[in-house]
Amino acid sequence: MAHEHVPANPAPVAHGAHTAHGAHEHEHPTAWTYIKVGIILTLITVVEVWAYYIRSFVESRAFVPSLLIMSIAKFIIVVAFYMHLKYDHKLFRWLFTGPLAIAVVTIIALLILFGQIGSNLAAS
Amino acid sequence: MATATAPIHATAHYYHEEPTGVMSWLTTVDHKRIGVLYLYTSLFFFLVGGLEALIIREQLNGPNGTLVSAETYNQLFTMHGTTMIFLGIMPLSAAFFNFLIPLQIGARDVAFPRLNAFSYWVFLLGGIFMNVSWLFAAAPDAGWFGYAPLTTRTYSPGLNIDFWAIGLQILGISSLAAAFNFLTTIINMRAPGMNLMRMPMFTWMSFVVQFLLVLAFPVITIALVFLQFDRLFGTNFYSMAAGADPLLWQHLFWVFGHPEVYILILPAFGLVSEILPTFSRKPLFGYPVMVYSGIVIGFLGFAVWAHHMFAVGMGPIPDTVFALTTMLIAIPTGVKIFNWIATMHGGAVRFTTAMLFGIGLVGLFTIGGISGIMHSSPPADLQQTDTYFIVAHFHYVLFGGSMMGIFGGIYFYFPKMFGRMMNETLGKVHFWLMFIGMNLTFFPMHFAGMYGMPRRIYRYDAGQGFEVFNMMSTWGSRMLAVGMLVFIYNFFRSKMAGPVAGNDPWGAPTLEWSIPSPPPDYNFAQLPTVTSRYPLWDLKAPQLTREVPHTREGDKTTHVEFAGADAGDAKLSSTDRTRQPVAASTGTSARTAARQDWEENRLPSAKALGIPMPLSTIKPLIVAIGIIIMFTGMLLRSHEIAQIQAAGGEGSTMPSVIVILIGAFTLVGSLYWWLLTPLEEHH
Amino acid sequence: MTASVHPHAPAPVHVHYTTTGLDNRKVAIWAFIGSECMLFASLISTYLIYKGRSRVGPFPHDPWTNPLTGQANQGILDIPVTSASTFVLLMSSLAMVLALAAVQNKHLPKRTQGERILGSSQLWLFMTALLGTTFLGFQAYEFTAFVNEGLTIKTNLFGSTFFTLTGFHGAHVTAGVLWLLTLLAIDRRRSLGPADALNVDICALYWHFVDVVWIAIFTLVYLIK
Amino acid sequence: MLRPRRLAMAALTAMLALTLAACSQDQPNTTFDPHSDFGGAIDSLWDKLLFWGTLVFVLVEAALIFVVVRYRHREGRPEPKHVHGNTTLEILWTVLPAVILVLIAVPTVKTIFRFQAAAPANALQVNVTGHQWWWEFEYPQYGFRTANELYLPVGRTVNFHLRTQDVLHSFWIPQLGGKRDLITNRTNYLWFTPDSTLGSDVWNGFCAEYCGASHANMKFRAFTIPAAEFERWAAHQKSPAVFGATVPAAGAPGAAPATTPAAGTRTAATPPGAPATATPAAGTAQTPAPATAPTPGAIAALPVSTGQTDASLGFTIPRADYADPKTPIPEGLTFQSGLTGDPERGRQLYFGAGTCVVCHAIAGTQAASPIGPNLTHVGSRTTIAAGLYPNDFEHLARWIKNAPAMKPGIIMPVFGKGLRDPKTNAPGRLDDAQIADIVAYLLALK
Ligand code: HEA
Ligand code: HEA
Ligand code: HEC
Ligand code: CUA
Ligand SMILES: [Cu+2]
Repeated sequence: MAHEHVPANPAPVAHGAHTAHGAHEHEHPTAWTYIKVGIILTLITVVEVWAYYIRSFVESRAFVPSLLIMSIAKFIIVVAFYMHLKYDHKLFRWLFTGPLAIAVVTIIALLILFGQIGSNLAAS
Repeated sequence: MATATAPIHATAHYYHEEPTGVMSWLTTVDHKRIGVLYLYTSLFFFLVGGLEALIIREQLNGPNGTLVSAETYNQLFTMHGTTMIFLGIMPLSAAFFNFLIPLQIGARDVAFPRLNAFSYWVFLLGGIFMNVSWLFAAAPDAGWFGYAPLTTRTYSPGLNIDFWAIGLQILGISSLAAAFNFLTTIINMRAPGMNLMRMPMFTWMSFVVQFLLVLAFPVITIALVFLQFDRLFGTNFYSMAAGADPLLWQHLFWVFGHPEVYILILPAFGLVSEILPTFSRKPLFGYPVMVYSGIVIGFLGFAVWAHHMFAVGMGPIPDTVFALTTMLIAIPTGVKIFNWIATMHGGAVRFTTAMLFGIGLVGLFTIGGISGIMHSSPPADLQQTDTYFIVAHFHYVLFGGSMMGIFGGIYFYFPKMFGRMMNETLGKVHFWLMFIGMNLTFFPMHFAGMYGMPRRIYRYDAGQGFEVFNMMSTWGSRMLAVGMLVFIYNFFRSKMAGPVAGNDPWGAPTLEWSIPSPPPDYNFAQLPTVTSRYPLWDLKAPQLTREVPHTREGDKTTHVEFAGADAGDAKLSSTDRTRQPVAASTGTSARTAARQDWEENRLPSAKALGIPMPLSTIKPLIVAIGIIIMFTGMLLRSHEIAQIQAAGGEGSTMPSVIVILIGAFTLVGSLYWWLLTPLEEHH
Repeated sequence: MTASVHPHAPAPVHVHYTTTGLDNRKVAIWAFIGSECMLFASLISTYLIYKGRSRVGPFPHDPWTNPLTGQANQGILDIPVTSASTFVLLMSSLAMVLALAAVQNKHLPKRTQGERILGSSQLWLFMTALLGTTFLGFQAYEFTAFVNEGLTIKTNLFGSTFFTLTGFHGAHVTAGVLWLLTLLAIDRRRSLGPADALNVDICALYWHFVDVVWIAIFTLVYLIK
Repeated sequence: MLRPRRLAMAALTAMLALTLAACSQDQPNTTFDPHSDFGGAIDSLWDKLLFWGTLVFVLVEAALIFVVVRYRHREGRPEPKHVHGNTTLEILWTVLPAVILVLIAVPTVKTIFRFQAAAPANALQVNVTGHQWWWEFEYPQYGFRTANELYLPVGRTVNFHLRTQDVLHSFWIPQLGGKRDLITNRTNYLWFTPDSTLGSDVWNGFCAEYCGASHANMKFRAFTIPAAEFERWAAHQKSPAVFGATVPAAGAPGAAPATTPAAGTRTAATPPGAPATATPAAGTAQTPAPATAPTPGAIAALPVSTGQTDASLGFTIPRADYADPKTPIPEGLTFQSGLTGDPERGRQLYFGAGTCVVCHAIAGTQAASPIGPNLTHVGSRTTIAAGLYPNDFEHLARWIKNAPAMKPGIIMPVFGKGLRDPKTNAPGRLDDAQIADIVAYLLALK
């Protein structure tokens, strides 16, 4: 490949360019892993919907947090395995998590400002 | 030059020839030519925006001015602001991104040359789209941040807002496409050894800006989509009757809007960080700190947006939070100011025009920054907001900051772009007219504002104490106009007949100066290998850099190799070179000099060097046209809806649907055509 | 060249040197996905900001009475149907990774029937596109159902924000399906092999991201009351 | 290289001249001479900001000028040494600004919480409603509405409830404090206490949020008057000033609100009519008029003259040059001279052919439309069209004849015969004589 021609170069982003890339070939999970992940995702989804129909649970304060946690779990699993961020070059991890963090913080800030959450904070 | 050693054959196509003719411009994918296109287009729009400003100033020259009607005035300031920001400064910066980034990082082109061309064409057509509104006497008139509900159909039945919203939507596409392109370019196209901590400061600041673009533009895109849906499909996002909240638009807009202002300033900061060291003949002071402060500014930029909304009554806690985050930004920005001053300290400061503009930025931006800090105190801002004090603030940062930096950049890089020097005398005249005119225009606005003059008023009554300040501002703007005319004259005259510039007329330290001016399409005959932040200085003045290698710890050597190590020879290190460029320049002698120069160092063509170059193509332009047709269809639809409402339900929206479909098919079709044709011919 | 023939001669012309050794397109798609985060963040926050602020029904969860017919209705969201479509989209992601794996491992020998099935990139590309289309079918059904129950994009704040948010997502799915079909066509013309893995990978990244967005929407819009 | 120094000098002197010019003239709308607790707090905050800002400015610019002059290139100077940075310095100029910012932040936060706390009880409540492009003022505790002219008792906290009928506006009286936006579908609050040391004074108010075509023409007047006079004014406003009716004596049963201002006691410091302080409206210093009932059906041809207590009203209308609009009448908008008009005929036109009743309320009549400004006491206003024109025969007449020409974008139609409405293109129906009658009637509405 092209970068074989150039010396391992000191650019931070290039660190482990080879290894990470090589890793991409070797450690790559098998089809079976993917199927297992798929099953897990399905299970979580089932639990989510199930929870939705337990009235007592819906009323409880645990409802929203647990739903959020479950969807976050699914989110992470898909990103880590299906989008193989877990195995890929760390540059991509930054390119994704950075913006994601800003996006999440912005959503939360806006919801507070509009009094949708923690309405004791913002006057609206 | 390196190229002197390249295989010389008699046959013409072995020599690099500048392609000519309209077609060559319509189909170019060369980042340098696209950069030049950006430069011309955005300079023109800047003049248009300036012209609008001049009319504004004449109207406000005295009390109860009657030069223009209220409606016209509102269109003028809206278009002035929108034009200056989206069609002036942003594309001016893009001109430098295009021209410089690949040269500074030692690349042969950007990551996606055709996407680059696409960005330009979308920008051009979008700019035209928005200004066509003048011909329909329907220019946007809701202010550059178009607060809802004024922009809804209820209060703005005309096409004005559609031109604005759709126009911004189009420009957004251009900015985003360009941002992905430059982001990839900077991450992935750096020459061997050009690690992040060796990147020239302009590239660094551009890098931050690309992130800001990528993260800020989606937000305004959505805000504008809501607005268009409201106007075209009767949704309720800003429909007060349905219980909508006007603050939704304000928050979405400013979540974009504040990062946007750093999108406007950081490239200028970058340019100045190139100019000051070069003309102080001293490395940038605290390079790493300059990098980090730039990054911090970028991040903080996403946490301060509501400081534009202190008067809407968000409540004490939000006010406090946003006040504090806003104040924080003073720290990284201050660090930059101080490091610039420290860069000149102990240097040998040469007052070239570029340098004057650089120094001007440091002096003037500080004023704007300080008034910014004054806004950041919410209770105090309740007296300042929506007055001319704000207008003063943002002109000091935008004109005194961004424009000063960009003008400096133009004088600095003109030789690299066009191979000729700009006239220094005219340049200095231009600078002093700008500097004094700028202060004369905008400093009095501080007083006007604190003495109670609201902004966006097309007239003010006599006896309110506003006369003096407005009169001064108007005189200042006239001075700026003269300065601009001097600049325009100097620009074109120098381009025709300026003295020929060598590779490196200023004795600058970075890669772009190691290659001919203007560079050949392939930029570098050989990809350079970089081992230092200031490769040319290491090369040309090793005696200076011996004790202090221009590298981070850990980098062993300051020795640098790059294509044509001998590029630019003795000229480069000669100090007086910068003060009176090349030959005495009367047009003819310069032209002959040019011809000789051309004869002497003919550059080999990319073919001769076996460098694959992207094929020029018209497809990006066609895709852009497809997009414009589509959006024009939407404009038409809005018109039809207005008609139907007027006619009480009579009429059809068929024509617009057809236009939109035509546009969509053009778009998708040409996109496939584009993507399925390879970038380069196979060898 | 006299100037300096150093070890790092420019890479052979047909290969493109990149600093990180990564492909430009892959860097770009990740940057694009980052940008999309902000796009959907804006849409989602708007939905949540306007949640419970509609002046007239229908509402997502709370019961409402139709002013015209005067009949009382339940919250309009249809959880069972949406759960099904959510599951479909998840499975499409699974099919997508299998398609990618198949392309990457084209060269490996296929011994068992199972390996042959798993190894058929065409099958999995097709499955992905099919499941994606099924999801769109569900969405079309949902939308028409809502319109019949009196919820259009004009009805109230809920209608505007709901249709716009899910509509934007649907548009992304549609684009993804077109992309997949294009790859499928190429695969049929000249079988995609490890050399093309990157093209499939990029499409896959986009597809999974669209799925991930739906995971968020499903919880925030449908499940949380 | 002397040039920059010389020119910089020139620039500096120019700025100096400007500063002088700025300070020399008296500023009717200045924010630096506040007359309320709110304005005062902001002003002292501003002083701190200005101090630190100036300090930073001077230091930075001085350093900048020093280095460029001291280290400018000269022949024979050795090439500069290459230094790359200095950690100590970096830390220094990171910390110093931080310190300054803390010194700014602390008083800032204090002030934020102080003026966003709930308004004190017994505050005078005024409901402000913004319209394109005029202001509606309702005094719920007294139960009446007026337009474009706001009366406030000195020394008593006033709590504004800010709403808007249409687009966003912003309520601002520079001399009395900061502004607050009027936001659709929301209610905003703003409260302050006009200094009890004030006498009868008038202040300019502005709309500070861009709101469309006539944003520039959306002004208003705020009159601060002694508490006792305010009560009389309120009583007068409450009474229907229907043409020909009598105005009840101030303080008559029901006129004063149930909640007689406890804050009123604070005005004891300044008995009604105490000399006005520190304002150009010097003419306002005279003894208050006795609260006698005005003569029935009193009709003055013109509103009160500057600074005079109008016997027929029983309270002072402060006047000042800066508060008298000088907006020129658009050319070509002529009116037949010599007409005086008959109020009675005017009244009939108002409710009849004139169709004014469609949009303008007049308390005590069947005219109750909320579309346009309430005209109950229009005769006793000093300005019309949201502080744009003086309220006199000449301007009223032309206003009625062709209001859209006098104020761009407004919905009040053209009435002058032979003219057409720019929006609807409907022809005007009233000739100058009829208009004169209507004007006479309006001016009679005191
Ligand atoms: C180039 C664009 C640009 C830049 C860089 C800035 C920079 C800043 N801006 Fe400005 N701003 C605008 C463009 C910009 N702004 C525009 C266009 C508007 C108006 C929009 C509209 O309404 O139309 C606006 C409006 C605006 C407002 C809203 C005012 C209002 O409408 O009520 C505020 C409020 O906080 C603000 C604050 C700041 C601050 C704190 C900075 C800081 O980044 C400044 C930091 C810099 C310094 C402070 C100087 C250098 C520092 C030192 C020398 C260190 C020591 C200094 C101290 C300790 C003070 N700006
Ligand atoms: C990059 C940003 C930028 C720049 C450079 C400028 C430059 C100038 N601006 Fe500003 N301005 C804004 C951004 C900018 N502006 C914004 C964002 C607003 C807010 C808008 C809003 O409220 O919505 C604003 C608003 C604004 C106002 C307030 C309007 C109002 O609130 O009512 C004023 C008033 O004086 C003004 C004046 C000027 C002047 C005199 C210049 C001068 O510096 C201009 C100098 C340039 C020239 C003088 C050009 C010379 C032209 C020729 C020589 C003719 C050439 C002929 C052709 C070929 C076309 N601007
Ligand atoms: C279609 C509605 C409409 C009609 C009919 C109308 N007006 Fe008006 N009028 C307005 C509006 C709206 C304003 C506020 C304009 C502004 O200042 O922005 C106004 C303002 C005024 C003012 C100034 C009030 C003030 O204190 O600023 C006067 C006086 C006035 N109208 C008189 C009349 C008379 C007399 C007639 C009939 C001959 C009339 N109007 C008919 C809508 C109307
Ligand atoms: Cu109301 Cu501006
Ligand atoms: Cu800002």
